[in-house]
Amino acid sequence: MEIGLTHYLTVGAILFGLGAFGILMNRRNVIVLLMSIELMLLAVNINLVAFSVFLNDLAGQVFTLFILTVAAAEAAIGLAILVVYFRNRGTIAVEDINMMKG
Amino acid sequence: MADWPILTITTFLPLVGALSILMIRGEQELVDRNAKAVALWTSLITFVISLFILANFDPSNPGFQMMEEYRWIPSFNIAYIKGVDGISIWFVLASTFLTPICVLASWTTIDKRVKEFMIALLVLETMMVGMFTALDFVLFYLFFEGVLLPMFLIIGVWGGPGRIYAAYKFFLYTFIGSVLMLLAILAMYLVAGTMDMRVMVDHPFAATLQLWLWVGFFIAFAVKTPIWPLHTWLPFAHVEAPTAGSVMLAGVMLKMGGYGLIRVNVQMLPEATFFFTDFVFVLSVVAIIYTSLVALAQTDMKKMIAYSSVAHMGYVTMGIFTMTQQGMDGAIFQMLSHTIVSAALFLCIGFAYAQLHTREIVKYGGMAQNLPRYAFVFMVFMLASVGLPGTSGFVGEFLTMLGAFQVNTWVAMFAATGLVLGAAYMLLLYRRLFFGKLDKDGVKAMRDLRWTDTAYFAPLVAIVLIMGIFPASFKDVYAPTVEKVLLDHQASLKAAGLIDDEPGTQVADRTPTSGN
Amino acid sequence: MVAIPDFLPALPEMFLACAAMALLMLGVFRRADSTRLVSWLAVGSALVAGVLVLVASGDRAVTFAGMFIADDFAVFAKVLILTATALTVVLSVNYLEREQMDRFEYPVLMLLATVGMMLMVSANDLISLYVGLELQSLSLYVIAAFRRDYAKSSEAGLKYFLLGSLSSCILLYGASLIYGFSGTTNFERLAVMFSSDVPAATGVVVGLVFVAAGLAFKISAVPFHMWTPDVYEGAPTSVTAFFAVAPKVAALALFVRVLVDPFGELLAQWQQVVWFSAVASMLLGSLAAIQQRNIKRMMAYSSIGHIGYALVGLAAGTEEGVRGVLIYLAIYLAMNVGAFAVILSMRVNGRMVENIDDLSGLSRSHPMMALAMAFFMFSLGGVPPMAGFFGKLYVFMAAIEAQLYVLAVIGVLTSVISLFYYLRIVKMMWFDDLMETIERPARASALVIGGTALFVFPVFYVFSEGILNRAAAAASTLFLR
Amino acid sequence: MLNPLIVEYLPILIFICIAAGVAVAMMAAAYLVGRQNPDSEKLSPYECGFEPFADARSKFDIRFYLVAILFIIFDLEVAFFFPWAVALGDIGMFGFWSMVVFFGILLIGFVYEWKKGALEWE
Amino acid sequence: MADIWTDYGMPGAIIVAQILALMVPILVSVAFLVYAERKVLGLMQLRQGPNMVGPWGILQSFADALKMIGKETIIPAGANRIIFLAAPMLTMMLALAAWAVIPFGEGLVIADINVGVLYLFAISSQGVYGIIMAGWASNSKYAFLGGLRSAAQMVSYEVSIGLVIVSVLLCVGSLNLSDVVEAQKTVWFAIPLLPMFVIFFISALAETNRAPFDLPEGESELVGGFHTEYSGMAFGLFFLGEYANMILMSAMTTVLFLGGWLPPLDVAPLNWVPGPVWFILKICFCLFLFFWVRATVPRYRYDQLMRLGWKVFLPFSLVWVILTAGVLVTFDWLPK
Repeated sequence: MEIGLTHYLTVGAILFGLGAFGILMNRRNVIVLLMSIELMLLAVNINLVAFSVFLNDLAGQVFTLFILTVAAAEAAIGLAILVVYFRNRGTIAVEDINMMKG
Repeated sequence: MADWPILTITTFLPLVGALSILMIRGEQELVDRNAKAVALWTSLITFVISLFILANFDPSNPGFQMMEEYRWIPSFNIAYIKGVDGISIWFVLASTFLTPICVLASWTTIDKRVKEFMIALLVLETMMVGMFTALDFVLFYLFFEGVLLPMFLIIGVWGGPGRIYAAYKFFLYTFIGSVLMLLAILAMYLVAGTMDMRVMVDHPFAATLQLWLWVGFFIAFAVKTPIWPLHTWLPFAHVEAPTAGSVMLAGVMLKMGGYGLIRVNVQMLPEATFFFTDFVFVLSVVAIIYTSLVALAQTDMKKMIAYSSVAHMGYVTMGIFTMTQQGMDGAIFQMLSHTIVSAALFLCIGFAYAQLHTREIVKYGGMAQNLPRYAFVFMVFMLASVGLPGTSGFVGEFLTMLGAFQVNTWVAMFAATGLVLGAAYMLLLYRRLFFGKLDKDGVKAMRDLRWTDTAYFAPLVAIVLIMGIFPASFKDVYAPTVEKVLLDHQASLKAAGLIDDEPGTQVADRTPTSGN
Repeated sequence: MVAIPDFLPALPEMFLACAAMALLMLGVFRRADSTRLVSWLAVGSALVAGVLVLVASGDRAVTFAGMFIADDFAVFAKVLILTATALTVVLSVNYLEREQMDRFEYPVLMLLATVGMMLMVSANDLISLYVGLELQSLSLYVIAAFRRDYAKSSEAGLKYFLLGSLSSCILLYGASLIYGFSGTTNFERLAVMFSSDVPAATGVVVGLVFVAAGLAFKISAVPFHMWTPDVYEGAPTSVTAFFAVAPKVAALALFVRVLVDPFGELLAQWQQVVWFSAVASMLLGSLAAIQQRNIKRMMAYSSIGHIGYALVGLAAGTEEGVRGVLIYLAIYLAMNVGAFAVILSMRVNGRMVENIDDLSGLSRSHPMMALAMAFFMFSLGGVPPMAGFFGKLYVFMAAIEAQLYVLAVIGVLTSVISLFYYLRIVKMMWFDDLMETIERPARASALVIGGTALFVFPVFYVFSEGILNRAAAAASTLFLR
Repeated sequence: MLNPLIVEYLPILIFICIAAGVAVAMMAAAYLVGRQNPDSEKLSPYECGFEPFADARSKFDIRFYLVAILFIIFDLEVAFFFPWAVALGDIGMFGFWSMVVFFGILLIGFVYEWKKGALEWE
Repeated sequence: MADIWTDYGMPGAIIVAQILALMVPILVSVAFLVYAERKVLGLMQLRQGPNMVGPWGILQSFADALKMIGKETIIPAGANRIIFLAAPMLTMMLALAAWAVIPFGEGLVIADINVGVLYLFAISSQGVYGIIMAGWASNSKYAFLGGLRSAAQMVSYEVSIGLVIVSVLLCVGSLNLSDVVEAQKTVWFAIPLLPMFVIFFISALAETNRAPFDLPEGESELVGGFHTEYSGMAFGLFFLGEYANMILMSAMTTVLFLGGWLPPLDVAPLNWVPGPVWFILKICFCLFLFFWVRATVPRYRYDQLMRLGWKVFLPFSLVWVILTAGVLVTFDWLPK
């Protein structure tokens, strides 16, 4: 069986879906949310790289590099905010993020 | 004389006054006194200047005069266009005339935040004058809506106990109405490609579009006029507003609706007007009879006058939509008369309220004995309101009825019932206030009119009588314009094939009988 | 060898980025009490950048291998963004000092976010779009949580971060699909591709939907608005003021550019979505705000509603519509900055208050401030003769012209509904009795309040033609093809 | 025949599998050979002979986070340096100066951290 | 069937054979490395070192290995079983896996991939996971803190290592390790990039948690560091992993700076010696340096360690990278 573009896209879509579900379903821990977000970003990267290879065009891989970098910065900032939050609230449970209604 | 922009000056002079009041700083008492003085002088000067408008006005010319036109937003064909014609000139004068009176009437009754009050009053004047002189739709709309803001504050800040509800109701009713007007304006702009109202008048809009536009404008003006059943904000606003607010509201703001109906609905949308005539008649008649009955049942005298205003405005709408010279002449005359009379009646009530702090009719009684001058003044206005010949009220009601008779006898019949009812409640009110036993301590302690009060009552009495005795001196100013409006109206109806153009049928009936 | 790109079109961005870094160094080397200095320098550099933007305006320049575009549209949006930044930094100075959060990073982060926003509006490629967007977002996440010792602030930051990065992911996923099915990330090439007769691949349309959803998140259009009230409430007020204007302007401008420029030919595909979002935003914005007691929350819903109005112009999909959006944004900026300047001045006994009730009787203690706030509220409600009216006028005009009558009617009706809560503030200030006296606003805030109030009412009239022409020129650059 | 990419990387995959296999085998061998006889004292965590108190995975110094965050950032910058270093011959002067700008920004971030004391441990 | 055999089976079998041929010696040499270290340390400190098991104690390590296999594997109460056991295995596996791309001679490499440097860098970065997993899973304060310290230390020096590698790559223009070696035909990079070489070696010490940076397991403060709770073969795997890593780092040093399999000078007697021999000799030299440092340098304090990593090595290597690039660009010495 030749592994084609569809397979990569399917993997990407599944990962993206998992990430999205992780965000929507997870009620436990903010760290898991951060991980879900990373998962989604990686799914995007898989898509881009697969497209890039199949289109024989480098833009997709360049895009991936940018995403990787930004994702790192994002993770750094996310963790920092999470730490600040934890120091204020003493918890990182998702259901406790409810000081403001809505 | 003609080369200085007199309309702009009249419009914005009060605003300048308001700004200078804004600048006043210092001791509370001093500030209040200065604010009042500045407001009075500004409004008086404005009035004097507005008299020049009248002096320069050529009644025989039915078009717009004293035009001012400046580029403003050319990319949308929005311009600063001002001008007066026979229809609007009296309303400009009414605005400038009533403002100093309001300042005087508030001289002692307004004791908190005098500075702000005077500012609001002057801004209100600017907006009103601006609205009556605007000939660009955007400008018109801006001033039309701009009236709301100072009035909202006047009712809300200086009003009675229920002022907040009243202010909200007033604001939202009028605003809802006018946003529909905004949509209609936009639609007209997109068809006609300009905001110039003079162009709009001549622009033939498609018949179906006219119906929609007409409805949009009508709702806006009907709220403002007010026309039953959109009048419900009015009693609240009147009751809660301070005297000056009521005066401005009844005196000028209600006329914006009538003015708009003539200027926009009749002049610009003739076919739709033709289509909706009967509908308006029904509304007018219901307004006249229903609100008169409601007025009869009131125990609060301000509310009673407020309902009577709605009834009187019923004559106005009826008169306008008769599309006859008499009817429309009468409608405009009725509006002017109502301006003076209702303003005066509110001032009278304000005078009483300032002393007894109640508007319940039963709390008064027998005032004719200890307040003879007050009783006399009140009587003059009461009779004018009833429509006694020799007072201003008579001419307006008579002419509108005359017009209505030519078009639809039934309408006239019902409207006449309203006259009787009107006489009933006004006389009843007068009897309960001024006759009977003087047995209430509060009433006994009341003081009669002083010269300061007379300063604003006297000109009102004079005008009521002049209008009643020499109606032509007022009517002649606008009659030629009305004539042209009607001719244009019939011409467009003919062009649309809605009426026959053979003489001797409907048109012949409506041919103006008197130009003078 | 790689050809050296033309740097000139991106000069303002580069200047601002350098300024931000220089200020960072300045702040960190001066150590103590450098906030005030850095803030004012930040304002200055924003203004200089604004001048640079204006000087370079007029021509349409594409550089950095087609990644970056400087056209009139970008110029218009950038001027707005820079104005918003400058004004909010001015407003922040005193607030930060009083709240003991005066750290010099704050203005620097604002500048960095501004650079990101400028990149966003100048993006001509999905990659530069993403980079600009993230530079903006990352800075904003941090300043949302800038008040480290305050649970609400950090919660706001966390929430904003989580949902913001989720939206970035969604956007990226869409971008990857667009790239994959069209073979390019460049806006111009995308536009050329869609203008041919070949129908767009389904994948591209799906990608477009994802991208639009991601961007809708950033502008907080319904149904992607959930974060807005919480973040507005929790973030430090000066940050909320910034959030309410600059990022909104940038994200909306970006939204407009993406939909109109590369995907203009797919109007049929996205018009319905925008239509729905506009209606939902207007409705939710006006209805949900009514029951709010916290003024920042109320302003959040208000801004959701205003985005709805701006989207009305976009839904028209015409040049007039875009022009309307731009004018709307300009006016929106003034009135929101002004309103937030007043909110920032709401201090009683040395602490911030955020309840609407605390404005009670403001007209007694600070009549001018109350007057200005009334101006802003009426303007936000779209009551003539305030400038806010004109914003709505132009978008509704465009909507009617595009025959979106229902949208226009819903728009005016919701603006009436929204008046309920705007009027309530006016009522509080003018009709109610004085509860607690709010302290005098700082001089800088007072100047901003006064300036924006004047703009909202009379000054706008003088400049409206100029703004209109600028906006028209800006809109037309998007419709060159 | 196989995809050249796979030919190139297959040995690595096999290598990793075998390495993992070796590790598992050694662990398993220990289990099979050694006598397992746990008791609660044996299993309790080492705490210098005291009963363990509080949670072992308690809060710890924020600076560890800081290091982790700094590492993420810098490691990614390094990741950018890699392709640049390899391709510098092709991109020449412009490539060099681009990286100098990048480096400058990095340096500013670094100086900022330094001055803010993010790199201090005592 | 025959096709499958020729297409897949045969090459696969060859690969497996190659791998085993590499892995077994490594494991054995790890055993001897431990012995060698103890001997060298002993000699430097004027003592005997192991001398009881086998001749000159040469079988000491095997005895230790037997002991470890025989010991009980204790998993502390409250520990996360799977992670606790996975951690040492991961460490061991990574230490071995990296060898897949190391070229022992010209063409003597199992996978000659063109991103060899990246692979190496990636695999060695993973090492931190084993440690952090061990520290976290043990449910012990000492292990936890030790693990954190270890992880922080490793990542800190990782950055410098990355930059050092970048400076080498600038001179090579390829990510292939064989190319890296070939590029040193004229001169070993240890000479022009001497400071980088020093930094790399010191960072390698820190990466492998070796003295003087062995404070994660500084007995006086943290008992055994992240492997406090480990016993038996689980501990043995960490132990083996650490030494395998040492050899790996030495191999990296050799490839990157010491010319890999190349003889010191391309002259007659020297280039008769086969490349792999040179390679192994150079590794041994590096390993000797490891021992030497351990024997002579006192342990760093943690703040000193972090300071060295972040405030000295990082800025220095950053600047050096730019300088190298600048020089190369200016004089157009860049490899094309």
